[in-house]
Amino acid sequence: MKLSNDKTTNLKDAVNEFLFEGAHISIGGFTANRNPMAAVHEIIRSGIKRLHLYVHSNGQGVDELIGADCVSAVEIAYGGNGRFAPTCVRFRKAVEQGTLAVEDYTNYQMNLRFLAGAMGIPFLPCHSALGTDIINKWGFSKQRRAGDPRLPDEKLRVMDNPFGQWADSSKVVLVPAVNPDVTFLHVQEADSQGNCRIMGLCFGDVEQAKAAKRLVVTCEKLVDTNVMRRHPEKNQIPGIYVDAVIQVSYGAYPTACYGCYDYDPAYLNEYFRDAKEDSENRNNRQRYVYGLHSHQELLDLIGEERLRLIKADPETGYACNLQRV
Amino acid sequence: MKLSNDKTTNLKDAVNEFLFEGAHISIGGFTANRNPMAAVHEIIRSGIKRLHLYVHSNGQGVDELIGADCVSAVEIAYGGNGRFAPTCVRFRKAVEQGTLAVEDYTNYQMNLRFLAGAMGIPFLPCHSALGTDIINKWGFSKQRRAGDPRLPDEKLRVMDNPFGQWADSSKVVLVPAVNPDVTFLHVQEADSQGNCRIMGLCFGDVEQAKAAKRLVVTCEKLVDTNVMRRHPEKNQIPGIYVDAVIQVSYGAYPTACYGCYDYDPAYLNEYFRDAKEDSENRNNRQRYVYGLHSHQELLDLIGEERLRLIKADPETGYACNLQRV
Amino acid sequence: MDYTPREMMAIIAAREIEDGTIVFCGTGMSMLAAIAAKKITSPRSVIFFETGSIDACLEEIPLAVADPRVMYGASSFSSMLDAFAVMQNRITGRHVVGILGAGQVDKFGNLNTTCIGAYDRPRTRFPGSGGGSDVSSFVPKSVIFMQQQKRKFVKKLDYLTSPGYLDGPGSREKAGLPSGGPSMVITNMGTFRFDETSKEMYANSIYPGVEPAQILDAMEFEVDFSRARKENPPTVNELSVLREKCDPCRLILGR
Amino acid sequence: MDYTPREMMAIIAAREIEDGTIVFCGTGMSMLAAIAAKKITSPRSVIFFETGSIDACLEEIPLAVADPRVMYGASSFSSMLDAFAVMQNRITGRHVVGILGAGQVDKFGNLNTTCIGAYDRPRTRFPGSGGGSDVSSFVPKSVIFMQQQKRKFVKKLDYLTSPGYLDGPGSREKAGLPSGGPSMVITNMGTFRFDETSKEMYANSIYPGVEPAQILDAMEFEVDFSRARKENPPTVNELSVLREKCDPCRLILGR
Repeated sequence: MKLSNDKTTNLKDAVNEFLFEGAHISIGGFTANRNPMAAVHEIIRSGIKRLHLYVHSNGQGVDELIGADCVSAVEIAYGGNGRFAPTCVRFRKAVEQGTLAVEDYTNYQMNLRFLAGAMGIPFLPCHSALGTDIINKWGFSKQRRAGDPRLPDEKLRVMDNPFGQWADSSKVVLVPAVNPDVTFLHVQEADSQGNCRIMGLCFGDVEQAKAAKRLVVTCEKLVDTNVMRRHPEKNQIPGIYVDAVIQVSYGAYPTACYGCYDYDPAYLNEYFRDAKEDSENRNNRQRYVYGLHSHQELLDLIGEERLRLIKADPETGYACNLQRV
Repeated sequence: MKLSNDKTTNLKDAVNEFLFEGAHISIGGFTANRNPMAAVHEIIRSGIKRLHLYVHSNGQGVDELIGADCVSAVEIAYGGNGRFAPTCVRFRKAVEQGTLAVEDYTNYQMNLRFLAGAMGIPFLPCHSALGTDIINKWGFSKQRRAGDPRLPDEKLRVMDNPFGQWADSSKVVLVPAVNPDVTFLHVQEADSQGNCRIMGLCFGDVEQAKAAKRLVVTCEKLVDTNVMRRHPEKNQIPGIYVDAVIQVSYGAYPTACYGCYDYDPAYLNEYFRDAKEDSENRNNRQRYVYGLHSHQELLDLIGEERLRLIKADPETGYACNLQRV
Repeated sequence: MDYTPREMMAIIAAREIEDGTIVFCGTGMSMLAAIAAKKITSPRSVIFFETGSIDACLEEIPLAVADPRVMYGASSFSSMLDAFAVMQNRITGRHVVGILGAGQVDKFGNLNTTCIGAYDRPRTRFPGSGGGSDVSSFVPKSVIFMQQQKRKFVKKLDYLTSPGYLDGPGSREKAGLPSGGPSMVITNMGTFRFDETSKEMYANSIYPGVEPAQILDAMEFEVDFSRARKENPPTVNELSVLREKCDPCRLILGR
Repeated sequence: MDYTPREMMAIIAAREIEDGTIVFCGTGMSMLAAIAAKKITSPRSVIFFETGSIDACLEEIPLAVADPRVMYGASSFSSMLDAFAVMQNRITGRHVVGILGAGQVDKFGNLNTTCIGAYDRPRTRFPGSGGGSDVSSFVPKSVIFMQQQKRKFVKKLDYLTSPGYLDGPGSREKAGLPSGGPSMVITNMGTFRFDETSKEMYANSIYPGVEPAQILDAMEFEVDFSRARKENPPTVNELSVLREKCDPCRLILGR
């Protein structure tokens, strides 16, 4: 958090200022929607590695970070990208090859963990996954946890309802809070104080924002604060939580940004094909990330014609009749 | 909850269908804002008594219910009405005279209790009021609790953090869930399926709505569902939670309804004066509740001139320069 | 009228969804089945996604539960937390039916969507629970889509991601879960239900042209076939709505 | 320039609020002090209410934290739950200062806003905690408004609603609360602070024309006066902003 009237900066500076080797981070969005892809690509270019990633179902961004070998551990609920990747390919390979430590939670549990972090409490209770291996099998051993102050001592705990059978419940699972060192989000609109407006579904972004020690936000449009204040109810993330605001057009591309543009099936399908082979995956990353200096260069490479195809229809918020196979 | 495309009804029928002697209820709003006053008056007229009330800071509606002797117990955080009543007068008298059982929580705790009910879990943790009498002094004894299946066995519980010092916390207070038999809310707009749109702050209304076994909503305007669906992000309460929808113009009067009308200082100040004397309080209730058959009759009695004075300015949402002393 | 196994599966699932229920679904077949139910058998059902969209238009078929296509014309948006709370809530949750898929299923309807092999070094990694384990933990009824293959109908799951009836009668309650569980497993060859007493899977129906032996060959464990009936094929109306109204581009149905 | 005790109190509280802090306030004097701070000493402070409104215009003075006047021109609306979470959150919470009033205060800055007499049958019932106990539990610093009266500065609270330093050094931490506590008590006669070591209240300043004995007469417990200085009266600028910009109708300042 930061209190300042001008938090605008650029992505390179923000990544350099707030991210560090071994940082625990989270990214916003869900599968092929509103991932902070400009930030993800800048993180990859920064060369900062050994990240510990907290995600629920964040899809494309997660897989590109893992593919670029930025991530050494991930706490996750769903490593897929909808129909574009039933299982994210680089995620899958990294787990199967033992190069990525993974610990599984349910989607609700991961969101509760962010919420607990946002609320400033050590845990939240739920009934998810009682009796399953999500409770029994841990990705990080008790020993590893004991030696790492940034991990809670236990993955989760099952507890008898301390209020007897109150609320028709006999047991709960307690999931520990997550407070990422940095969260990266992409939103449609923000002002220079950091007030953020998300259009369409927020997914877990608001909780991920508020749980973070540092919050970096990219936005499609930088909007005057007086305009934002005409509709405070639309500004889901108060500026007090935000450290840096960066205007980045198409900042979620190739994932969708409701009301602005759709996902780009061409990019996502090409990524999926390439991801299956190590060398092709490297080439793909060279072509779309390392070989470029900024997100604008990616947009230039993609070209206006493809961006026109994914332009959102103002009524539905997506590109109607987009060729998606 | 109910799944139906037409949940519209009238207040009398809704109160008769869903409310009952001894019911545990909650009402929406906050101090002098968006209390479901039309519903409160209809409840008073219904003669249904011995209600058990869960409120955080709901102000005017609470005091009128207590004044009319409808309430035998209240779990509450704040029994005031802002500058209109530093302590709600009938609430105060009833507690001092021992005719109302009261159990105190913090505002956050009451909201967490509704949230726990909405989430379907038995409790939520917080750090509120550790070391205070809110923890130590109970309004309902252990004995009374043990004999009443509708009360949890304990007011709350203090627990050591089961994750050691994780999230910089050593202890938490667990507050038990609340699931009212009925919640009454007033909102600006709803459709016949029950989808609700609140303008301005929602206070605790959304959690109170979702925690309830039955939910009765009054609205200023009944809006076509297709119009409501153009902006799903504005519809904070999904229709699936709602049992009954009743269109009631000025349904929050004499409390405010953001964007529609302000509170009526004349009514609130008169109420405050009258409330201090038992006989004047009875007269006040006779004048404004028992002597009338409907909320429309109250509006007729108040008259157009006074309603014009509190009409909300479209930009600010309140009546600018309203005489408020 | 000819039809594909996927069409058959979608229609059977749609038939299983009673009118006036809240349908939780994921991507792919489960979403298609929910749409088919709403358009064919259960017009007053409400489709709802863990992403927080309730009762959207779904004019084009979404390719993910976070696809912007789940947002248009919805009655309400909420956070993911609120979406899951609809199911965990004991009042609304009772009206929810979940539609799920998995990599493995056992005879008690428990699902594995996490991995094959050791958890810390799996031979095959799947995406993980997503919201699947949540919905299975919360709601009284779910429908499961599976491919009928021996490696998928297993005696013992490599990883139990989503609870069915766990170890059998009473074990959900013992674990702290509400009663209920899967009501049906739908494959490309037939359907299964679960015995009320033993909670074990039994064959419920067999598709036209399929023999019980073929199904048993494609399972690691035995099931009782004594209650199995011939499945009713899709009607002309069901098929035409499915093809023309639900997935005209055959994004999920395939070619 | 003449001024009333209430004006003095509001100005002193405003001076106590550092620039760039998040100010949590309730109705009445505490709200007026927050507005004065923002308009006089601390333009980059953010006023925020438990009702969920952040950094509103406050063109007219609200008569309740739920007054529609707290909504106009805000940077963001949230639920009450989110509002309290701003303070309980260990990152944002560190930047919050609370402004509170009470019926009783003790020497450790603990507050009673609940009742006088027995809890189950009080002689006088107050409104209760509201968000006061929450903010006192969460944030590192708070400012307390009190009337200087013997029955309000008591040896033992009838009910401890909001935690100050509880029983003294280390007791907040022992109870599970974060460090910090009240920084100042402001009355109509002077101000008090809390000793860093003993956590006990001491006299910090005395208003012009007030004698220490008058203050001691209006307290049940003793306080150290050795560190008490004369308070600086409001400046012309402070007074004019307070009167003209903050509460021109004197709704809180009174006549």
